[in-house]
Amino acid sequence: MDLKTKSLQFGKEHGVAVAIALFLLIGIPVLSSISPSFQVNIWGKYLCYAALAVSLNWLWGYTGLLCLCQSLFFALGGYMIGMHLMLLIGKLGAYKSDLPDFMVFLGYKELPSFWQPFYSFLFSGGMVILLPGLVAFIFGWLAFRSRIKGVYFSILSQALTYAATLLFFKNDIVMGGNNGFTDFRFFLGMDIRAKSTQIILYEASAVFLGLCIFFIWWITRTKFGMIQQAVRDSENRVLFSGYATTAYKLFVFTVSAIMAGIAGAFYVPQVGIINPSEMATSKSLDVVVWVAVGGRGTLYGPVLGAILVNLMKSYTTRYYPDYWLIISGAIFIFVVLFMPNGVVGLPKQLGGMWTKFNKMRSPAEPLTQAS
Amino acid sequence: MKFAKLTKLTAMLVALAAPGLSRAEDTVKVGILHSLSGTMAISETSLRDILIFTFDEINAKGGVLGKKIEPVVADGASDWPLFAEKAEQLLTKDKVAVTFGCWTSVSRKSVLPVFEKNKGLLFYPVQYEGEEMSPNIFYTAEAVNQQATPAVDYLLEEGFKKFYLIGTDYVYPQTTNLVLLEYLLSKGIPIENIGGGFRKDDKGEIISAGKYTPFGHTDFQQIVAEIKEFAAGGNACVINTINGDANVPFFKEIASAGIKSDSCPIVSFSLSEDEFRALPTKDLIGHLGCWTYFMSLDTPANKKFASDFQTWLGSTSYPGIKKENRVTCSPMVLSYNGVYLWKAAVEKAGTFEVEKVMAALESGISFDGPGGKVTSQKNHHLTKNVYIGETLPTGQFQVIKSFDGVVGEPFLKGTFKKK
Amino acid sequence: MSEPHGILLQLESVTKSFDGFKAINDLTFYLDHGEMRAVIGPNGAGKSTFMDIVTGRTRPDEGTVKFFPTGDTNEIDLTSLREHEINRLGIGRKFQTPAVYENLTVWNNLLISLNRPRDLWSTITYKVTSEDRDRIDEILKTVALDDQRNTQAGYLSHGKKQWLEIGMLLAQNPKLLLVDEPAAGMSDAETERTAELLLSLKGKHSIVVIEHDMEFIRRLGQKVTVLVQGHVMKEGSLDVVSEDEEVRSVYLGRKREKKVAA
Amino acid sequence: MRTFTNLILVLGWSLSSLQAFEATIGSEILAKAIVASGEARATLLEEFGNESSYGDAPLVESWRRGEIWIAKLPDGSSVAIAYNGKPGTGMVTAAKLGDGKMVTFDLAQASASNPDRASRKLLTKVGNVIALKHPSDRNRADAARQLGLQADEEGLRVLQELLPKQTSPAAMKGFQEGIALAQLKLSKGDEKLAAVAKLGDLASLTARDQLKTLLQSESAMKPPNLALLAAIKKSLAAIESRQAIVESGATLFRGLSLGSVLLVVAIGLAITFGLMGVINMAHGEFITIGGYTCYLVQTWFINRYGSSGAAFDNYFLVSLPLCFLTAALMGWFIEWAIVRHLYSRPLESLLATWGLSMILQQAFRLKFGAANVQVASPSWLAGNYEWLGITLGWNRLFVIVFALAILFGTLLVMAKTPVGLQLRAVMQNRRMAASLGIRTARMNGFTFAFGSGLAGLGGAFLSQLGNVGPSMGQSYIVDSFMIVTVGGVGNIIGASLSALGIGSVDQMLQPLLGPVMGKITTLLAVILLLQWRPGGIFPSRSRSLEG
Repeated sequence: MDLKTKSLQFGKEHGVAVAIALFLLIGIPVLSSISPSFQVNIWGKYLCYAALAVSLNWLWGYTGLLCLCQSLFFALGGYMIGMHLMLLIGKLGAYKSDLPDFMVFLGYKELPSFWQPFYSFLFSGGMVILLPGLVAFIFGWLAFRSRIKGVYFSILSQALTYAATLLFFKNDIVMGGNNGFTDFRFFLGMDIRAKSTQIILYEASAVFLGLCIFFIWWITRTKFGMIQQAVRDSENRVLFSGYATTAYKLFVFTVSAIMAGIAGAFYVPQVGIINPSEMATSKSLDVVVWVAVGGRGTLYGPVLGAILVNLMKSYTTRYYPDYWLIISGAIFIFVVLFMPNGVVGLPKQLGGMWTKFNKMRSPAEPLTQAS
Repeated sequence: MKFAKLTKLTAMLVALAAPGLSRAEDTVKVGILHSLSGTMAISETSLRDILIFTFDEINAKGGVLGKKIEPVVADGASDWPLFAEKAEQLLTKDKVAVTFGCWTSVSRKSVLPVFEKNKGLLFYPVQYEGEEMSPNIFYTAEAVNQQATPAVDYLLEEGFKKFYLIGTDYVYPQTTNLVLLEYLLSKGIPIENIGGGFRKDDKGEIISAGKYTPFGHTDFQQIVAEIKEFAAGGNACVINTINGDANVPFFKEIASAGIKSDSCPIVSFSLSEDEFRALPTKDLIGHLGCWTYFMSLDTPANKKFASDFQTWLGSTSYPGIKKENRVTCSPMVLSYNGVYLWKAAVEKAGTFEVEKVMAALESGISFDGPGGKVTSQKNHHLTKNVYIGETLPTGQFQVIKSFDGVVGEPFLKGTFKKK
Repeated sequence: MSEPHGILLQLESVTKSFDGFKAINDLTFYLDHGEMRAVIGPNGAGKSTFMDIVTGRTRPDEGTVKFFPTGDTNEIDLTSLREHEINRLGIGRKFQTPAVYENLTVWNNLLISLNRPRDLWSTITYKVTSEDRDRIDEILKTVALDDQRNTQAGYLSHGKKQWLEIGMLLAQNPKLLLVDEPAAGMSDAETERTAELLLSLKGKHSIVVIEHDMEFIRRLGQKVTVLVQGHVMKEGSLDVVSEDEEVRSVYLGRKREKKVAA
Repeated sequence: MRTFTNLILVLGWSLSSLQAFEATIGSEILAKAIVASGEARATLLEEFGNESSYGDAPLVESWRRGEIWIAKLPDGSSVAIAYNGKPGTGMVTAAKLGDGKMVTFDLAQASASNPDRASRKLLTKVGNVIALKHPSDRNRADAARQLGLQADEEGLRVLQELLPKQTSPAAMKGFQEGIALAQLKLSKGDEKLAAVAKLGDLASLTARDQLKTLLQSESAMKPPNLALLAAIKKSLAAIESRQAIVESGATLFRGLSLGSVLLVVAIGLAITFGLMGVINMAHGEFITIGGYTCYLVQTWFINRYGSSGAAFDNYFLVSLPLCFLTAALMGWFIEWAIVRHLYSRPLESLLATWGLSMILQQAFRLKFGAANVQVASPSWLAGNYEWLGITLGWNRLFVIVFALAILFGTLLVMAKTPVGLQLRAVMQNRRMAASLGIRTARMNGFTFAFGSGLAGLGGAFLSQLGNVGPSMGQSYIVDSFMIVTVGGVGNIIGASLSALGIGSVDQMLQPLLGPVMGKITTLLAVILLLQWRPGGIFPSRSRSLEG
């Protein structure tokens, strides 16, 4: 009878999770070293998406804030590390210039001053945390302060994402415009295209994902975590219990943005490109869909959802290119209508249906016997 | 029990991640990497169609080096990281001999490292900004000097003195206008006769020109009013690098503002016959286009190509191919040319090995395509004919000038100096 | 510890209008330390708006709202404070529709409501103490939810949710309790139990109860304030008030008719 | 069987595709020119220029539009025919252009003729001379300006000859401008000075470039003609200041027009989202349904009546109710199948409708192809009206008028009809309405269908302004939600004011910041506005706790 009453016990659920985690941590790299055609970076991409989904789930599933700018934070983190990677290309670009290629053909003679510090990995890494955090803090402060919530918060965050996408498409801001950043060569002194580097990046993403899950597991067990859920259930009640809900929401929003930003920073070196379409509003909606499919408000649901949906996308775009939008659209509708707890909640849901079915069947049995 | 579950799960994941595909001996796998869904499907689907058509045509004649082409189609889904993922799959899993694909520059930029890393070969068919030359990509596309500069030459010849530059805000229009700014200045056009606005660097020096709109822009009232004012004194023309969908509202606004091609022609670089199908063509008679192929070209090669394609459309059972109202356009023909150039290069090299095929291409191979003769160059671009056409009410172009054998030159910026 | 005396809550000449409609019109209201007061009035009389103003949910256009938690000398202007700050001063509010955290257990509902440091950091580092445990147990007994301490609040019956909410208020240990229609939707037995519950709190807390149910008001047997069109029409015991012709015509009369019609 | 088809074809011809033109001297020469080519055609066109009258203008226009065909007769000669139908086969009898003799030929042997650029250039000049006698003041004035720009002695003489015959101020102004423009180039000394001053007085935008060039060349002269320089500067200043006034007026109109477009696309959402609380991410696809319905109706009309003419022009009016109905039916179905399960979970309706949006987009792609389809404007929506120098497109004016009509129509339905009353009751309190005997399920379906139908109507209008394609609705989805939110959810008048406001702000910012930054600034401004008024401009109030 304490804080842990509702928390997850280390039971079956965690057992399966640990097994999957071990597979992801060890199995995938082993597979990739056995089979030369195995793409470890694709799995790295899935894990980054999973971390992104986890961050949104914390916000939406546990706190009830459906944010449609998670992809913005993800991309911002990616852009910050991307700037560093661009500078590391050095003279290997098409123009053999110290400047990134896109600056050369846009007519820049020297590196703009705001690019200078990105030669430092530490600075770039710091910006990965700082920029998404700052954007989230300012936007969140404005929105929560004036009590914008629910649907309005979603729509407003969508507008923010849209505005940011338009901004990053502009070449004038010297962030690569539509082409974004590509053709990375090195990362922390390693050849970014080498398999060994990819495995290291993959492992790092896996560890980061694990940390995210652990963090959420831990914080939902604290009183803070309960207040968070209380905000979701009845925000005014929390407010009238003396908690400054604005601060709580702002904290969750900012930390979740930072989490998404870091996920983006792991993502970019693995997929090799970051451009504004990565932050488009439709990408944000995709994240929401992953969480819903996996099971929102659950610890592992978002991870499962992100991986399943993206595996499905990889698969269907290959074999049913004309139909994958229809297939995935239908799955989302099905999940929303019939699987409110997502894939993770499926066993329980099926169990419940089985019981119901049995209950319905049992009184009927004597009848059939009689006939 | 638990272990069994785990192995099952592992097996499932592996099966999903690495669908094993068997390879038959008498075929050669060739990749097609285009967006068949998402926003870019609008343009790229027809390239998939033409490629399948070309493969069928070649297979009917015995294939390449005695092997039938087996297409492996991957959908990039207008998602750039997905393009890289698909490229990697094509190269490492399917082990395709060559890939034909990409439309947008960003998709090409996304797959470029993948092709370089895996030593693959990509044929890129769509007009682009240049400023790139990867050892693993062959650009059948129009370079800026195979579209923009010939068009401007024509307009100068026709006596136009004012140029309004407008485009979508991305790298192709930006670079094209950058080059055109230099080019126009070098031809003695005063800077105040170039419309659309300028971008300056920190020191106030002009580094680029043009008016830019977001992707999918829908409201061109303001811009068209500006053009109308710009053109009020006569002798003005518009150079349009607006991309895709946004051309429709632009031209509808142009039509409703009463800007006629007689007084102020618009020359477009991203509008082919394919896109013209969505435009109010009757109001746009006489505006100009510049490509290395027009469907209306009156040559035996083109007539045969067009009729073969229509016949094939009627008979093909390939899923998802639209059969009615099809047209052919430059990116389609450049894809078609690419396949034949690759075939010739393979036959010359006697092998499918990428390095040797590339060497054969670099040595200069010619093909008489629907748009005239094309020859591969050492710099991975093509020498080809450039045509300037004016639009007819039918949505076709009527060729009014042609430049034969224009050498593709990807690096143009900084090459034009004011006299 | 000597209990402070005198005025606890003071509203003077308060006016609030929405789009021209005066929900509260020149309202003046005093409540003493330890006093229990029932507020009645027809629909739209401004009862809920009155509570909104006291709890900071709505800011008045005119007038003063003051709170004297320790005695007459130390006055606090409530109009400049936000909801959670007002709550921390010791003003708890129960809403018309029960607002409990449906996905948390009864026990956790109370735990969150306990009067403990409410800043971010404290909630993250918070550990349950035996003192808190005892306090919660005590409240569980008071609101008769001892058996359901591990039930998710969403599964409670309507009446029990009301009690849980009252329990949550008690957990805050407020000086002033604002209770909005506590008996709404309750069975007779539940209503009776609720009245007893409120009466048992009298003296420890100052209480304002809004209620439509006259039986309930009668059972409470406290001073009654009649609110009509955002203005206090009459104050006094229920008997005195219900004798008043004016009150009868605008309020009780109509109420009767409605009951008959229903 | 074969003859039967041919018969129908001939009927089709005689019904719709053949046009008659006045047989004039001009038309006879032009008919010859069309059939000829190269030098011969150029000579004939010159001759046409001398002999033609205003009555030949429609014929010239038809040729420009590719509606004149060249047919090969069985005897091997070629004749010009006016025809705007499709290519085909079969023997056809038609009147020859020029002398009007009936000729019979095989349709397979006929093809559309188009003037080449050289011919068009000649025709433009001819056209301008012809247009000096056009019945419309505006066309005459435009032609006069164009002739003035081309500036030769001959043109100047014609203009001066015709000036006294002009009665309307607009035409007079055009002719004066034309004359002054020609004099600016042709004359010297005091006459030139007078022309400069005259152009300043007329605030002639057409002359701005000429004056600027003149200013440059005159400044370089040694010694400079100071009086002329001063006059040029004064005239240029006058032109600029007039242009500034015109521009601000035009910006207002453009704001109004963009606002109307936004209102037309958002008003459906104001009902489904604003009143019903359904976050319908597939709203854009209902717009698309409207667009495609319009396209289908147009295709049907083209097949039946040809691609121009009075009958064809009616297609848009016919398609309007159909667009509404198709989208409404679809909306009804979607409400029944998906939305009604999600009334208590608004955020999840977002997800389900997002899935629906994906499905619909791909379905459009599979049905109509990935490319945009062509929807032509009926002739009464083409072109523009000029008022005090501001160009008002007919299609834009029409959208403004129709936006108002839709707005008032909707308000009327909501306020005055029993259905509207029930609808509002259901939206305010579902359970109460149900207990009063209103069939809430049916009302929900009706409301959603109504909102969807309005979105379909929006699609019909967008087809006149922009593209019709699988993702046409997507461009408006963010804007639509912003408009409804800013206006205050549940408030239709609020939504229309916010559409108007957002449209105007966007148009005002565009000249200053460019289209991209203008749009970004508008979005950020909206976000900040909602800080100040979280419930929108006209918030709706709720008494429940979590309202």
